[in-house]
Amino acid sequence: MLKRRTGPRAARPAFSAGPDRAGFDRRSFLKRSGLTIGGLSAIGASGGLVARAQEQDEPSHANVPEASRHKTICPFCSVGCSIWAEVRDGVWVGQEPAFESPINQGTHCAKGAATREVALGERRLKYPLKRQNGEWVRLSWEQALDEIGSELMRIREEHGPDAVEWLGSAKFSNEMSYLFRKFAALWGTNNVDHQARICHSTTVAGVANTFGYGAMTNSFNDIRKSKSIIIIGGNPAEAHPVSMLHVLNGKENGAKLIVVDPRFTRTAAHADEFVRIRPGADVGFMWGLAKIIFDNGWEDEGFLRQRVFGIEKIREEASHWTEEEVERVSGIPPEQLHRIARTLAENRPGTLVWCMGLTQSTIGNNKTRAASVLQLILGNIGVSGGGTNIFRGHDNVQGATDLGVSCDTLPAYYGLNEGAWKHWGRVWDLDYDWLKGRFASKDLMEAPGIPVSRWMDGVLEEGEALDQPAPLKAVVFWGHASNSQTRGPDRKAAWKASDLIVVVDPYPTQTAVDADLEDGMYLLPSGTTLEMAGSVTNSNRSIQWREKVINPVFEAKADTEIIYRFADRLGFASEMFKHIAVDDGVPSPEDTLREINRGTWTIGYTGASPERLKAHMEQQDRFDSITLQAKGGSIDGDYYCLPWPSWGTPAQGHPGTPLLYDVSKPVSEGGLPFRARWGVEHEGQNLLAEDSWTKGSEIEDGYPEITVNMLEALGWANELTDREKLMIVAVAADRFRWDMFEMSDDDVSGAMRALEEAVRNEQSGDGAPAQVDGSWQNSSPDGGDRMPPDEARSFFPNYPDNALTAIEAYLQANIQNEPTDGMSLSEKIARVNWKTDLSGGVQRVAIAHGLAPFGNGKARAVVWTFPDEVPLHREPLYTNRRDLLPEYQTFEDRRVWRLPSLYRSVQEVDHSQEFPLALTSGRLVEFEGGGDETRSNPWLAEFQQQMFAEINPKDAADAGIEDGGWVWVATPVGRIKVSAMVTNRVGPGTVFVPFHFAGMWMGEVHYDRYPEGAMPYVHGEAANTAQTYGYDVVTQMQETKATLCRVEKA
Amino acid sequence: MKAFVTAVAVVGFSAVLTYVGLVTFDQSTAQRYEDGSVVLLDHPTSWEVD
Amino acid sequence: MARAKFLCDAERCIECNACATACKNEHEVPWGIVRRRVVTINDGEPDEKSIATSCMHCTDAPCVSVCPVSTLYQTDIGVVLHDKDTCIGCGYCFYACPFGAPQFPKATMFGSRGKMDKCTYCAGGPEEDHSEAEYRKYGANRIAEGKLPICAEVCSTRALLAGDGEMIGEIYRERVIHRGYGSGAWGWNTAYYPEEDGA
Amino acid sequence: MSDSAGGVRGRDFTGYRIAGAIAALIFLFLLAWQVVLLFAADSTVRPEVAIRAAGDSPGMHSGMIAAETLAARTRLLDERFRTGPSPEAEVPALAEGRANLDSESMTDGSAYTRAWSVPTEDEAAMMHQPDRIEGISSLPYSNAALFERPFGRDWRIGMSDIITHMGALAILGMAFLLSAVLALRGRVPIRQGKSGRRVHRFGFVERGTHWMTALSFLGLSFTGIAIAYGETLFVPLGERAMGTLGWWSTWGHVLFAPTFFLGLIVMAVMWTAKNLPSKLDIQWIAKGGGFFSDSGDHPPARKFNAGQKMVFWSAILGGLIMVATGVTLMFPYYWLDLAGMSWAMLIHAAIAVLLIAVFLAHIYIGSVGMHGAIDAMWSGKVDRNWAEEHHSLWLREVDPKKERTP
Repeated sequence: MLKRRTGPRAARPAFSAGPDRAGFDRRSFLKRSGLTIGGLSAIGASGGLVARAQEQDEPSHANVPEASRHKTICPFCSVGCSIWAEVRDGVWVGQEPAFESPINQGTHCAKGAATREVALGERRLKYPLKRQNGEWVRLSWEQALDEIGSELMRIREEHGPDAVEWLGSAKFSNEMSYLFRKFAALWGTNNVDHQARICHSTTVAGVANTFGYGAMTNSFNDIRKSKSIIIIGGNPAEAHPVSMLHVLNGKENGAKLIVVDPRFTRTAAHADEFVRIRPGADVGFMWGLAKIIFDNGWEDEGFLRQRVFGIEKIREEASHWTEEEVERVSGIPPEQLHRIARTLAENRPGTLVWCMGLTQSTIGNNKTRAASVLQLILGNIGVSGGGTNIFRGHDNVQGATDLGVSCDTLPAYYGLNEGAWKHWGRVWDLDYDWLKGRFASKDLMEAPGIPVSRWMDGVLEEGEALDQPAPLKAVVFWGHASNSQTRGPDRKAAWKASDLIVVVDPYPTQTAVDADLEDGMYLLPSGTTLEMAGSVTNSNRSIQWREKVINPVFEAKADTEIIYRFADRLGFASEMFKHIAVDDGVPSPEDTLREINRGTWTIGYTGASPERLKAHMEQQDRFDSITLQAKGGSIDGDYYCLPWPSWGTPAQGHPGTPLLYDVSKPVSEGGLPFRARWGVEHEGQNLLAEDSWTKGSEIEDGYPEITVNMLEALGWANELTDREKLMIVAVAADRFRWDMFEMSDDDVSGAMRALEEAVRNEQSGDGAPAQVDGSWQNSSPDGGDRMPPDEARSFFPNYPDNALTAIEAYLQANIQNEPTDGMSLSEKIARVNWKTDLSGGVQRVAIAHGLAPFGNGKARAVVWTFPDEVPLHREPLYTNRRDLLPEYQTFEDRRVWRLPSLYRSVQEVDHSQEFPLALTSGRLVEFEGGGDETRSNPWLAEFQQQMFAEINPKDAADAGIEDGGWVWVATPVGRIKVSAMVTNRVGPGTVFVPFHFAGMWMGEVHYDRYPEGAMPYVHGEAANTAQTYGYDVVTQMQETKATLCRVEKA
Repeated sequence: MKAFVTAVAVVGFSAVLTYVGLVTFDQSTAQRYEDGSVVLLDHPTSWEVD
Repeated sequence: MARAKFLCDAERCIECNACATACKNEHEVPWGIVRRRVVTINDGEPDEKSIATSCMHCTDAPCVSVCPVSTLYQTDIGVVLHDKDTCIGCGYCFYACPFGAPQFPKATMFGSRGKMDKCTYCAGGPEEDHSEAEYRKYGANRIAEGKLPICAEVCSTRALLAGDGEMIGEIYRERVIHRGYGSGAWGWNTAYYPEEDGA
Repeated sequence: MSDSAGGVRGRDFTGYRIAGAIAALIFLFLLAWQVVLLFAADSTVRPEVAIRAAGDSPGMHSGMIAAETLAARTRLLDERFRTGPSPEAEVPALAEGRANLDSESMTDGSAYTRAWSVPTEDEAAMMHQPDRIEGISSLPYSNAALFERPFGRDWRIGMSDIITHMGALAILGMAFLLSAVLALRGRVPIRQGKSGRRVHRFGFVERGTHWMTALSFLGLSFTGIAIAYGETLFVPLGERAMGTLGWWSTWGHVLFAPTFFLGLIVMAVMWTAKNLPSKLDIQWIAKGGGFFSDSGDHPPARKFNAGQKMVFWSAILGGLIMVATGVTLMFPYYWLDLAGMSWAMLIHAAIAVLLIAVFLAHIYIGSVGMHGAIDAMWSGKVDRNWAEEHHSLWLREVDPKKERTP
């Protein structure tokens, strides 16, 4: 037999002639070595690489040029996997697993594993383009910014700032998110929003109104400690594959895994129990479980008594949901329902995971609240292994939500009212009146804008129907694929009616091909997330620092640079970047994060300084993979990347909060009670915790959120440092000066004297601090409480003295009440609280005494400010179960924010004869969101080459459809032509479509409209072209999981 | 003799023709599965060494 | 004696295709060639299982045995490699492979299949380690750096294991004992223990 | 060759019979070698290359085997997963992926294969019975949904252990037999010597078709043998030669196919009627075609005797099977799946070696083996005496007047 050539031998010439040379594709190797990417500058360098390889006479391993290594964060989903990127000569040449990351431990899904392609970017948008007479024309950046800027200014002049919709992105870093919201504010509109609106806005609203914060309570890793795991309307195996590392480990540790879905998903294949539910029937299912739990006395009574408000109303609602009724509404057999209830009751702590199967619904907020309440009933909140683990969507959708890329709140959920604007005005070092002057009116400044799900209505509605001076004239899609929004034909009409469409994205997106405008559309190439540094918040609230891997390729520019240039062109860059260094057009991410640290007291981004985050990333290997706590090093005791809230200033060193609402730990070590968010009393019932407090709390019972008055009453006010006092007084007196952040200790006393002087001279300050809160979480004016302080002692009979002192002090200077004119300075100081104190002193002192800055309240099982106080089941607008309508019909038509929102009038029309099948949608593991980025990645695109619809064999047989054949999926809105996948994954009567495709429009080929060289590899119909009307009554989340359709052979 | 020479010519000609045909109608694996909704890489595979 | 193997824990595999795309990334595998892929059996049924598959680097490898021109060869850790300079595209390995691993860049004509390509266990080929020629023909050589195949290193749920057969077998067995279920080592009998056929 | 060179057997004793004897000895040796290989050689695949740690690997002392490095990395997959990164689970230096491993040649790898093929008890418990397993895959490629087909191993036995060896035996055996016959018995003579008068036997089209098919067949055979036995044949020429020649062989194998197929069709049309079996064939076969008889008592035959008919039908039937299977293999998956193609390949290879053996005999008898035979296809005219001896009935048909020649 042949003896193989063995020992190492001299390298062959790099580009030798000969038979093996012939088919060598230069490009792919050069691509790797950088010639085609880095442009001319790289040629010398990588030419050197080739030369080195040739010069090697002696075989040696040294001919591998040293690559620099950068740790970055995967740009796709919210699990937040770390990636090692190896960069040689400015080109990303290798991707290595980061075993030391406590979250992914080196693992990836298809997308993460194919991340490097982003940097090669063959199908990237390569330079600015505009649509001119129906053709794409190349522009320079200067020209593009100039033309867009002029057009925006014209629209502003003619129609006001609210005629522009700024759609941001969950792909933004925290810094970019923050800058984007600030940019919209300085432009003068609240018409700013991002994908969270259409992925988890109902979660944020529902959960925040139940527990206090709208975020995943525990961590991915913590699921390993669960005894039961129930996933409702989620498919982590495809949407968050790396989370399955932890979920499956939990299962292997003995947890029972239950998957509730209309579709037998890849996740369901691993479940102990798969529950096939009728799309949209989740609330009934959960109340059915609750009823069985109550009937058998399996609820956690102690927990409900101590820490939950309003459970009686839930009991009452649940009592209607007999097993028969649950089966009638959801199709789940009684035995199975009973088995699940028993499993959940007997296997505690259990975690509940949900995703868009729950959220994307007209009653999304009801569903998320019902799920939260179910966990409360079981006592699963605030314990390791329990929690409501809501897997967010994009890599930084949590951070972008937290930092307010949202039409109804400012960064950190401060809301939109005057107090909130003043707070951020102080942080931004901008005068409130100047800010106000940017807006069309104070009313519009404080009114939520048009959400992303409704932008087309913002363009198309007019006059009476619209609560702003003019309809939208310009829409900016910044990292936002329009095929993620429903109602294709309406979107198309809206594009036509717009004066200006701007797409800022690394890829052209569906907007470029389906908007078919002759003029007035611009495509600007932005860098990907891997081409800029910054922090990103993953789903379990860990704020990871993402290093820049490479410079933006081609003519792309980093998002932060583009926004700086826009601000510059529109004339407010100096205001916007007052305290942020800008280096050659790129704002410093560290400076931006420091500014964020200075204002985000509500949710505790304040402790997450760039320095701390970078230290965490460098010492990833010190974090325990289950508790996420560091052992040793400079970060000893910290939790991985400071899961928010990380209270106080960075100097305070709060370790972050790995589990929300966990009272077994002191607040200083990451413990928390429920947030006392809604005052102390509602309808005569106590809203504060009873007989429950975090470990080490000096008040051994419930207490309201912390104010200066409380610290004063408890005798702790003198623990505030001079600087803290100065800043508190300055905030109270509306005399805050930005330099107080950086003032030396010596200057503090002088400044304090000057401040006192100034206040004395002008006794009546005009503004008022205080009353700030996010609108999703907003307690309406009739909420909160107006209890006179002297009634506190009788209302809270069993509370210890210091608790009563605190409650009385809180009620005295009640921040829930509107401030009045002529309030004295000391009253104003008394009302400064943990959210408005820019020094962090209030938080620091409270935590020093074991108190949570946001108080110690009860979770709310009912939300009296929402349309449905108790979460109710209501049928989707398009339902084929007309028999359920009398009992479970939807809301009356109403106005939500600036637009009419239809419910009853849509549901009244019966489509069930014409469209008998239920249509639901979801994700594929290879693609993300609108899919432009991933469909342009050949490594991913190859694995899903066709848009398809999953159809049950029975329905397929009825319609004469064969596996693999073309079918029309028609809805009342439109129809899409897709390939049929006949499978038992979906039950009879249900059709499933993935939503990542674009490039076809109702059977028409549109992909030839992509700009040259920027066409994704794979095309198909966008599912949302045919998705129907329907918006959540609280957050305007679109309905995509339960509508009607018909399938027919194409 | 003439028959043999003719046969040589025919075989040779056919071989050349076949070669040209194969090269002309050559398809990569990827193209084989093209179905319209898939747009293939616009460069050849890096490993075609024939 | 160390014997490199692949083992896919079908109770863990979620068909996320990380293995497949990581392979594409690491070796810049062109469209149409899939060195590793995931097969889902009993799709949509309660006993659905996904299994990642590629060249298993068989013991007494049939492909090596049938190769008429000695293109294929095996190393002392069991990895089956190939030499594209000698491959004639005859397809014998393709018919002999029990796992459908060998691929050809062209699929239409017998005479122009191109050079066979398959999983190298990230061990490159007969060219000099880390040379450009090696990368161009076979992709990266991780084994030479003491690393394991990228597919196993990035597997999202650690379903796919690579390394010494005894070690990964032990890891798998410990898992099965811990969790109490497991569907065994898929493909091992065919790949690694041909003598056991029918036994 | 003078007329007198014909005539009774034995006149050209020395030249042809010595050459035949030498050839017979060579083929006997090759045959023996092949038989020895068949029985002695263990076809088990053995490792040929060892992966060793290079001396300059950080954290490794020279000579440490590569396995330890890989084991350290494997542990990373496991322990990192179970305990997670923490100071208690320090990453071992070996697992950092900065080692340098080299390959070197190995002389005897049989011990490895033996050790590998015995499962431990634990491993045996983990294993499934081999079974064909196919599922679904999102990839549109043929075969992408296949997980396991144990048939591959059977195919390997069929191909490399049976057909390759048996084919070599058949071809070498036939070659040995023919050269032995030549050595022992010399060429088949024209007993009566050449008459000098010739009879028209094959027309231009017939001869052209014959040679076209023959040349194509030779081309296909040589390239086919090169493909199937390339390793043995080309290794002496060097590894690079093996790649290049093998590569051209695969191409050539396709290039000769169209004319082969065309020839088969034309021959079938021209000659099938004359090749239908008849009673005379039984007689002819019974007398062994007169081949082994010195008496000159040739059995009578029409245009084609039974031997030629057998060659004809081998060519037509075997050839058509070759074409059918060959075309199947040229168009993978167009009408057969992997299993079908595997069978096609086996059949293609098996029939190929048989045909080569059969046509060795045909070539022998048509050239060296028999005086005057080559003329039929070369010029188309055969000597009357040759025709009288081998195709007496045919001669009467085409030339009834001159029935007897003095």
